[in-house]
Amino acid sequence: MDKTEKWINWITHFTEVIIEHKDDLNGLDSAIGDGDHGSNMDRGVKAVKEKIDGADYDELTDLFKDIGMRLVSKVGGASGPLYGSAFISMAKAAKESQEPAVLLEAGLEGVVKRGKADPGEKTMVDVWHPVVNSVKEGSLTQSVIDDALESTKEMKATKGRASYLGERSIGHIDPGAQSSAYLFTTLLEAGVLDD
Amino acid sequence: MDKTEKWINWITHFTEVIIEHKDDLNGLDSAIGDGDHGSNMDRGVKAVKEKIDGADYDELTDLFKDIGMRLVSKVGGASGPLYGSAFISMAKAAKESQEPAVLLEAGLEGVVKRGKADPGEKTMVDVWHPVVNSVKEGSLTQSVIDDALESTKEMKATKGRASYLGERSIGHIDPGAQSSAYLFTTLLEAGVLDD
Amino acid sequence: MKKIINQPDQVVDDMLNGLAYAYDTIVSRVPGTTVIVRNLESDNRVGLISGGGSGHEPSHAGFVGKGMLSAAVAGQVFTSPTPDQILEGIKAADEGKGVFMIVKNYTGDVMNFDMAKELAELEDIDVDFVVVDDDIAVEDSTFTAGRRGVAGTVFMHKILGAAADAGASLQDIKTLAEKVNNSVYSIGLALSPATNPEVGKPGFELEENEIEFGIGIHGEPGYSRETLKPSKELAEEFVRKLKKEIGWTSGDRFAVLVNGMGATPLMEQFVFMNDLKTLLAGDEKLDLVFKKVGDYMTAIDMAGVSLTLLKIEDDAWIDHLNSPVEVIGW
Amino acid sequence: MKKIINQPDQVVDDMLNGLAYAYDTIVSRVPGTTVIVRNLESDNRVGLISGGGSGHEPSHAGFVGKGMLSAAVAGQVFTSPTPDQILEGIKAADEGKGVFMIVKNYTGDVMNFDMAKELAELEDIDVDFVVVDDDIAVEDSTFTAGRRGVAGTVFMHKILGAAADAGASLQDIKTLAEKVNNSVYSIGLALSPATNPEVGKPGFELEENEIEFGIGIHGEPGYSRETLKPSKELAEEFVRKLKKEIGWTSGDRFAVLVNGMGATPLMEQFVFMNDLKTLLAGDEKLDLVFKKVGDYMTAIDMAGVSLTLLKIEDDAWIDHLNSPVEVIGW
Ligand SMILES: Nc1ncnc2c1ncn2[C@@H]1O[C@H](COP(=O)(O)OP(=O)(O)O)[C@@H](O)[C@H]1O
Ligand SMILES: Nc1ncnc2c1ncn2[C@@H]1O[C@H](COP(=O)(O)OP(=O)(O)O)[C@@H](O)[C@H]1O
Ligand SMILES: [Mg+2]
Ligand SMILES: [Mg+2]
Ligand SMILES: [Mg+2]
Ligand SMILES: [Mg+2]
Repeated sequence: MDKTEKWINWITHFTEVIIEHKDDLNGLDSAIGDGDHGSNMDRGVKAVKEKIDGADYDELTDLFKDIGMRLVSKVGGASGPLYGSAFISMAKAAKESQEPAVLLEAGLEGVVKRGKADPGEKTMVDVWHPVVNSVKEGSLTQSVIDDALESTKEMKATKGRASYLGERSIGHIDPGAQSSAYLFTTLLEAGVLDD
Repeated sequence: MDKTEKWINWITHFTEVIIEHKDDLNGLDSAIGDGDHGSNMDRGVKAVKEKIDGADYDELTDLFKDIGMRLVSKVGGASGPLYGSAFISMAKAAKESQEPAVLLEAGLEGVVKRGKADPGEKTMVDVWHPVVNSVKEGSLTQSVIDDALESTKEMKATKGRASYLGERSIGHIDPGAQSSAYLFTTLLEAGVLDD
Repeated sequence: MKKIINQPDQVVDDMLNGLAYAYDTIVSRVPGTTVIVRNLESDNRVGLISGGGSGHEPSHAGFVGKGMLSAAVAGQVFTSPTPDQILEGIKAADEGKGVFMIVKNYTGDVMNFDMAKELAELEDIDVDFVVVDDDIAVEDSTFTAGRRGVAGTVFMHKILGAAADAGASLQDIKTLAEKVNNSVYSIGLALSPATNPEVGKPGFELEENEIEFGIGIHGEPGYSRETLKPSKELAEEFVRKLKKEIGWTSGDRFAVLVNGMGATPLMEQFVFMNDLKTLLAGDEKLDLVFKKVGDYMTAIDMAGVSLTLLKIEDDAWIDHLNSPVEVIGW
Repeated sequence: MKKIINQPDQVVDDMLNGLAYAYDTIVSRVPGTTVIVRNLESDNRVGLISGGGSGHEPSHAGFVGKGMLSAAVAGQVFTSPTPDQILEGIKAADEGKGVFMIVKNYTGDVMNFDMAKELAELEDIDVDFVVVDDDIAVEDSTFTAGRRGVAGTVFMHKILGAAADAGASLQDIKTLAEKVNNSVYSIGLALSPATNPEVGKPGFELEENEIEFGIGIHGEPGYSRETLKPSKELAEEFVRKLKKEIGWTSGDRFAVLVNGMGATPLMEQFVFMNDLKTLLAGDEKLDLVFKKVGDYMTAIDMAGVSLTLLKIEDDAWIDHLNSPVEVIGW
């Protein structure tokens, strides 16, 4: 199994998990947003799946670019440009390196450049940030992901739609953090980090 | 007690009865019309009362003209022009005669000229018509009025707003017939027909 | 009742003041009356007035201005204005060439406007009128007060307005009005009832999934209650009824108005128009030479739509529909 | 959910087709996109586009046409359009002098329009933009995503549209846009929630007698829930909030927009305007040089109103507001 295949497996698996949890994500977003994060992501990953299913990818950069462009043009809302930017940024980085830590760090940079959220603002960054750090240290485990996700619950949102709720956003898990947790759980499961 | 006074007493009494039964008339109109006949008549008789209270009327024609104009300009809807025309027509007739039968027949003519309803179409004409006939014969009693009113219940409306209900208008007393019944009951009570 | 109002019995007064203030560049309220008149110098045109009960906004004051009505007379909510008020409207509209009245076919309206005509004639103003009766949901006038005047009235305002401001005589306008009235057909449906603020509760009831076909603009009963259907099927019902009534053949020219009843958003009205496109322009191959979508003849906060078709009998009508106006609501 | 629609996920597509068909004399739909573009020959003007989630009709496509927007881009209901669609809008609007984008301040909109700008620049189209954030109900951006863009956007469309069609440069428009954005303030309230057809149930709940002040045009939470009050008191609350924010003095000039949220009839909007007249023109002695009442920036079928005040900083703005347009919804 070569390197590209593992990454493809990851995305395919991520797609399945998102579709399966569409309603859960909508539910999380209903509590503190506008209830569409599941629908948005579902629309996006289905478009990704359609594009990459059966396609041959010799270069990681082409794979990530296709994923990013599909997400950008299908998801809409806030999460579309964010996930899209992550993968487009990874596509750029993949021209230079195949290292998961380097690629994922580029992805995080893409998210932060686009959304300008700092850790602690109750967004997907609160999962991406600790996860990428752990990958860099070679110490990513499921519990790192779970803890990061759980930490968003007690945060007060100051970015995105949930910020209009102020204090009332506290007590709910952030939907984008949840979809990102799925992203990294499937990353672990697909063995992308193993070698 | 001269002739004018009796007529004034009649209208004053009619005013009170209408105000008292405003909601009842609205209720009847809700069943087969638009629920405003009580409000319309209430608005009208209050304006009449304001005009004639304390005023001196030597001539019946002036009294009827004031009543008619007030009703026309305050009641609105279908019943305003109808009651208004009745009294304006009576005002014209009063230039020639003081006979109740002559005056009331002129009133009926005013209603019919304006509304073009025949007896049996479930309108106020179904009270006016038999009542005026009885007055002409010198035989008006409360039961003539009651029977005329009651007869509208089983009619199917073919004039006015109730006509849109078709068969469904059957089984309800016509609101304009009810207000006209009050008009003639108070006429009897005021002793206008006595001499 | 959940409404942005003050005293329910002040609603018409407040509304007219708000309207006249908001659009003081176009119209004014005649003091002490319920008449809204346009801010145009008298210029020997035939005056054109309309009016009726309130609750149909932007009708009728929303169509007062250059190219449309000279004045509009407002009654209480869903109640015809009285002859004295209509007379004020006639006087406000009079430029010496007579005044033409656009009346919707309701017993109250017809009688009150008729009395106003008599009063105006006492003051030597020539008055004529048309009684618009475009609502095909109603049986003929042997059994009813006749077909009701509904959204087709808006086309009447526009066509007569253009003609009057272009200098047509009272007699010309009367002839034109009768022709237009004989060529205009409407049908409506409701998803939910209107609440008259003076009454305080809805005028009728519909179940959560129920609609009513043929409803009038005061909530008068229609011809059938059914469960809610997709827009396409609602459009099919309208087209079926109208086709039966009009008996068109392909290539016939029509102006079309999709009219919102007050609480139905434009989103739904445009979806409905899209289905009508398939049926009327597609299947029936009609030539829709003029089209309009929006709230023009409403029933306060009723949810629903109506469809009006005007068969074009004269090319001038198309020009009249397209000519520019300065009014609030066209 | 009681709506005149077909498949809920087809609602935007159906609506755009219906709109483009109904008003084919003014606009067209760019095939294969969600872009509505005006039917005007290219003439070396700066292109002006707006857009955002659907559900705000007549915004944004209703403001496309001569004197206002060159094109509008529609997203799914209450969801920002994607960069590829916005890019199509930019291309449709481009006449060689650059394209200016009017974006409402929502995280999704800002990011998607920003990406579209990057894509357009790859194709050598100059793009600039303004992010409208007029909703004073929201705390400042240290704690939130910033003030939301609401009905004030409609004034932005009108003023920039007049400037662009009069030949202003991209840089001029940018400068003008920033000035207008710094001078425009809005606040809204809801009587009842909107139902997104793709969701199928109301976005929030209000008790029978409850209203919410400060609500956003997607039903975002406001700052306080209270029992329904008379129109006059609702107007007082708006004026109090706006006065605190703007700090006007008597004689200051403003343009005012009373905006219906979708299901609130014009009757109530005019009543509300009448109360504002007393407060703003009467008590506060402001000079309201331009006024408008109606549905301009709606939230599908939400009942409620918003009030927008634009402080006039330049006489040209008044001319821009008054200049004639050929669009569906102004
Ligand atoms: N500025 C931001 N930076 C990072 N993530 C953000 C930002 N704003 C929003 N998000 C993420 O986007 C998620 C919401 O996405 P989604 O519901 O699809 O979009 P929308 O809010 O436009 O409806 C939030 O849960 C949050 O994780
Ligand atoms: N053409 C007509 N001739 C005689 N009476 C009529 C006619 N049309 C309606 N009416 C009477 O008017 C009454 C309704 O009056 P009202 O409710 O005040 O007016 P509207 O129907 O305009 O709301 C009916 O009950 C009927 O008696
Ligand atoms: Mg969301
Ligand atoms: Mg009635
Ligand atoms: Mg009535
Ligand atoms: Mg969203």
